[in-house]
Amino acid sequence: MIEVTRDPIDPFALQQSLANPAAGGYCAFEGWVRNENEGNEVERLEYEAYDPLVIEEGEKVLVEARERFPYLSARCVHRVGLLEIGECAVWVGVASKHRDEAFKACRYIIDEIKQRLPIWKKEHYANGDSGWVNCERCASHGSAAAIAD
Amino acid sequence: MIEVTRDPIDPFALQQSLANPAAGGYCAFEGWVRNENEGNEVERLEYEAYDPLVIEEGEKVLVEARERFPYLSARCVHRVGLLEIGECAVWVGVASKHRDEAFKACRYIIDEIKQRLPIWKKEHYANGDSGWVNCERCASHGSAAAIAD
Amino acid sequence: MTSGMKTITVRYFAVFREHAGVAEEVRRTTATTAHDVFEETRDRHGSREPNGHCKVAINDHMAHWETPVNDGDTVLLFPPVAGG
Amino acid sequence: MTSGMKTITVRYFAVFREHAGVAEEVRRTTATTAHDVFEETRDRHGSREPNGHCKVAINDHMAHWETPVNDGDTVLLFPPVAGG
Repeated sequence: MIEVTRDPIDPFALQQSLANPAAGGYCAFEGWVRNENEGNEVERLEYEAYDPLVIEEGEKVLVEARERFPYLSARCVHRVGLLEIGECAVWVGVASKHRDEAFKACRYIIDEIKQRLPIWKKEHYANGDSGWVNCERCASHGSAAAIAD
Repeated sequence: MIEVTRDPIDPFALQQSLANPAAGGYCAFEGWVRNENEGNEVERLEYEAYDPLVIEEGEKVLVEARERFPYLSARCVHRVGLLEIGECAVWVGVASKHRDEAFKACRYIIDEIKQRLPIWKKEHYANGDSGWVNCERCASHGSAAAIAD
Repeated sequence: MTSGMKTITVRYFAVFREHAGVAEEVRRTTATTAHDVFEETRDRHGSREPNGHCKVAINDHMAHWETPVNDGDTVLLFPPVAGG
Repeated sequence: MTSGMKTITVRYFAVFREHAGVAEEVRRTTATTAHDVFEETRDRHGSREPNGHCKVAINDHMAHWETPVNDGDTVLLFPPVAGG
């Protein structure tokens, strides 16, 4: 299951929803808003998503991950709106019988999400500028933002 | 930091202790007690550790992981005593600037912990038998337990 | 002749929307593919790049730049994504 | 001759302790290496295997099977580990 939310992500509740008596391994990834990118001091991030296609494409990603690395349960939540430093922007959790599938499926999911889902990130810098990440040549906007983690 | 505890592990509190404004990626692994191993129905697990060497060797593992995959902060807790199905036996959390180091350091830490730290696991089966995992030829004990995840 | 003339809706996202100043617009067009729409709206989305790093969807499904555009379609123009 | 005769403490863990029936014991021995101690205590720890999958520590530091054993040492015999 993949979701888009405007509210803070609660990793603890999400993790509990993956509980499974047959699961021996659990891997989670969280993307946190960090205070620096490509040499620019970041004050906050703004995420925008096109929800219908985040869901459609995200569900494909979860299915692909299960085909490659059979897991028992997996879930992903991406937050949108304005986020402060330290906040969780994306959460991925995978429970599986053994740890190898949990690690690999979790990694696959976050990698694909970052490449494929219609989600955009605008960095707001300490100097007052802002810039859409990965879009330095997309349109004539101010700042030299580059590929973030 | 690595710890051994007899109390339930609290992933949420542990995760919060790794918060860092420079961290953009966080990866966690948990080993959960699962209800089956090598075809045997497991009712609970019993972990034993030799704490002084778990700490000494565990700290080495954390240092090695940081040398290989520079992270910002990492922590590991292993529980000992009797654990029920679904409980968390081991928790590893890593925060790093980018996600690659978080995933790889987390995986390195759990892999090494499982291979090197003086921790033993006894499975208690539904049929009343019990067996030390990985020790089927160590001594003349009852059950055919084998390598777990 | 109205052959090939169609009415489509174009939606702009993120930096494209900011540059266009609108989130969506209805256009009369002779575009035959999504790529044609991207080129035709270059002054709107403002991309200085070819469409390589951008993505396109038609009627809420991911599409390719060669996907045909039909009368009544909604074409979604996505700048390079940066989730996570 | 008491040459080479030393007093050591041997500690057994997990399945080794269960088999030995004691967690530790003081032994008089002529063992020169940790390996010698493992062999000499085979009836105690009960391992049917060579020491390959087992580990040994001396005085609370991980050791090798070839590590020398000195008078007064505490030798910790660890069956195959299974953390996590």
